[in-house]
Amino acid sequence: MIDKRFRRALDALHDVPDGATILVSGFGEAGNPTELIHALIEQGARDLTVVNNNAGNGEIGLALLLKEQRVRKIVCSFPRGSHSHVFDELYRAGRIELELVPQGTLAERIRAAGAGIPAFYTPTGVGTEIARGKETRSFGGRDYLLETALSADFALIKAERADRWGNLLYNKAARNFAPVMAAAAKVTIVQARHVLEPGDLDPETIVTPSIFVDRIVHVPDPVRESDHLAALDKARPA
Amino acid sequence: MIDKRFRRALDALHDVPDGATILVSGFGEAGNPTELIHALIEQGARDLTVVNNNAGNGEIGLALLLKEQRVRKIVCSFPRGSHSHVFDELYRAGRIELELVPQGTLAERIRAAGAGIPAFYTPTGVGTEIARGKETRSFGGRDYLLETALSADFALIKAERADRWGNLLYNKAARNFAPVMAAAAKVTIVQARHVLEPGDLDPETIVTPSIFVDRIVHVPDPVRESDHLAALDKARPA
Amino acid sequence: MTGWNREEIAARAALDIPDGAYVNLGIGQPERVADLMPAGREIILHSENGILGMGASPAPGETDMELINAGKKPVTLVPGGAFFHHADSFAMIRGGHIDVCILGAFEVTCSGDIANWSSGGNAAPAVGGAMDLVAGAREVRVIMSHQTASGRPKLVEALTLPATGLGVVKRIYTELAVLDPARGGFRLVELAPGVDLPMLERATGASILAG
Amino acid sequence: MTGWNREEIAARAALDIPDGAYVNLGIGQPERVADLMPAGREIILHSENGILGMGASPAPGETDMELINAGKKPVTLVPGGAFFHHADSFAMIRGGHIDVCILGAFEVTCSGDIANWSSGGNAAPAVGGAMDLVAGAREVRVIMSHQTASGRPKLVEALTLPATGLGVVKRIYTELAVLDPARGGFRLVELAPGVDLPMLERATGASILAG
Repeated sequence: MIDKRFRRALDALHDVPDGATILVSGFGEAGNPTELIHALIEQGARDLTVVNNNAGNGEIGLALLLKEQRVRKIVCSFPRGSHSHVFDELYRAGRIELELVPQGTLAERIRAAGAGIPAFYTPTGVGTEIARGKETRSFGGRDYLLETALSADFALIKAERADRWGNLLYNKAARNFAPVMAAAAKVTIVQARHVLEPGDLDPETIVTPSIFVDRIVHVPDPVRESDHLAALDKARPA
Repeated sequence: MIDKRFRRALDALHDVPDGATILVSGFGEAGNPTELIHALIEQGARDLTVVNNNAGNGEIGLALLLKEQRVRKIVCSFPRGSHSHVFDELYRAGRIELELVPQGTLAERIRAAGAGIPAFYTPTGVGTEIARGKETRSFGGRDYLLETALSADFALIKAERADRWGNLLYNKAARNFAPVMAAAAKVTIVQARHVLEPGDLDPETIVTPSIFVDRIVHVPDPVRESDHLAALDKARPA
Repeated sequence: MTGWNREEIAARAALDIPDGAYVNLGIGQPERVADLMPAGREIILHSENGILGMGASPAPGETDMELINAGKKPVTLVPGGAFFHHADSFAMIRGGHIDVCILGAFEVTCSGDIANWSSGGNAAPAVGGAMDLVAGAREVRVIMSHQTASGRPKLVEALTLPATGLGVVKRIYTELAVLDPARGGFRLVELAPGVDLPMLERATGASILAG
Repeated sequence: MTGWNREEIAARAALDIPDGAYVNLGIGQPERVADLMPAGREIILHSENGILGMGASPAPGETDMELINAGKKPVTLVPGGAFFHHADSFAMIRGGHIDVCILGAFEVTCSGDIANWSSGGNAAPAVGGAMDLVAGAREVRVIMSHQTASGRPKLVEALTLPATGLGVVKRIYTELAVLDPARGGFRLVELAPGVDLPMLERATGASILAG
């Protein structure tokens, strides 16, 4: 029988080693696997490379992982935010490495890793600082950059519904990077609001088929980052 | 107002020129836009390059287009079939050009065209005749072939449900190449069993978003290829 | 009152979008365009984070933080909208399927060069989807303030900041005017109320080509 | 009766699939494996045309020609199955997500080389998904007849037909035996009932390494 469920997030993360590369789903507040990241903080792995579109908000989830100085390097497209003070301070102090990747190139590099494509050409970034050190090549009279697949040891993602096999559905714009990240990691760990049995999800509507998922943790009532940020703003000295 | 509906298939195909490259959805019998192909036969364009997984069955749809000698070249992964006699004869007589592409490379080349990726590397076909004339390059100690995007002037695809904007759902394994083909052509023409209004399809379940679709023809009761093949077998001299 | 306010600039940009267009809205000022769609047109808004058919801001108390725009602010979905993942979203952008994108900018040149991702200095750069958009959208337009807070022109002859893309911007909307990058200067399309040509010329770091 | 019949070969191959495996079935003989799954295991079958969770053949009168396998024959879907498009399907294959694939073959060598797409001559070649599968699946197994219709060995030292992939096949199931390509010959795993070693050696175009 296939049962990918783990009772506790900490158990699902037991084998994350120091130095691991971890894909983390989410865009802004939507789709962040906050409970899995908090379990990762508890678990203790350090010297991590984290891939996420942003660099954390407030002092929760990814921002908290950064604050605990567990991240050596972050790969992202948009680290700036109204509540990105943890990253901002680490970056200014030179205590975290930043690999800035255009958002579409980031998504495509992750997708390529999951699809067995080691490298591809893209028009994005030609003639800019992003092109520095990258091969430029012309196809049909236009220049493109060579970009390589971005794979990882683990992916931590958030889903709306999962079945025991690992089929996944998402909620609205919380889908974002999760489907490509699920396919690109050696071990994909999901926190899902609802966990069901195989056959409960319509096979026409499944977004992430079970083949891409390794471990499932049921988190029925995940924290709302916006509540945390509102509380943070309120507590902030005027 | 956005209304991509055409009352007749022939009208939706009015501007297909001689020499056009056309992507045609379908795998075996599932997902073939047979009524659109029959309209293309009536429309008269010739000297076509057709991209499909197969090379037609019986004397219907793509096989009939071939029989009418309207196709100069076919790009496919698997032209052989129990009912591929039209293609077989043309091929043996040297009257049709064949570009044989491994199925995953075919899907990925079409996907790349729709995604603005001019070329990518793949492990498929390394060390085989398929690699002949292609650049081989090593990444991480493994060899890969460079493959280029496969775009087209038109895509003819079959869907189960469409709305007026062009959002599409498919039926089971009839989905196959249609979503990637819809994105890879300058003009994408869909035949759909059901045509609805925007908002009738659940936004979480839409497979092909409307941005990839240009023209919609309502074909409520498409021909069943298996009926045609059964009749053909029955009529065949013993 | 001289010039357009932020809402009027966004409404002016919205007015130029044809019926049936697929339009991406970037972060910042362009986000407002979603609330100012001209009546009688079906325009389909794309948001890089996986939304087609993005609608206006939600009514107070109806916000859903899993339905947000590129600027991470709550939005709505119109009937006919769809959700998809990030690789599919940027396939739409990079693949040339977006008719118009409207971006914010730090600087734009009369050659159509744009800088909007790095302000130099030691603050972290943030490129987001901007480089993909300028490389992939069929037409790139910009909504921006005409000058910096300290009064330096942002419409210039040559970029002083790192480029996002070169020769890509086709139209610019500011509080003072609508302008098109053109050979040797910015071609004036429309002046905002109360703005005259000398005023516009003083605020601009390149020639204004009128008429 | 000597050797296994077609059904028994497929059942023997099915027996080697561990619980929880994701398995792709190729065209021809491997298709039968779907009907012969060992009881008590959850094995998830992948079909290249966009199916995960492919089930057995449908009951007569319940065929749906929009639910077919790689060989274009009607199948079913098990609870927990999913449909997806071709690029996603081959992302599963090429991306190394398939644990086992079972292919048919014209020839296999004791080095694990396989030929199954072109029989030479003037018949059209047909590669399908075979080259993607041998490049991407974690383990490649083959179900094939031991000899051609005219009695020529198909398990050989070197390919005479164009290669599909080199050094990829790990196990072969024929009507005579289960064999693993090994340095210098085929290692015998199991003999079919009524088959002895000399018989197997006569039918094979390379050494048999027994024990």
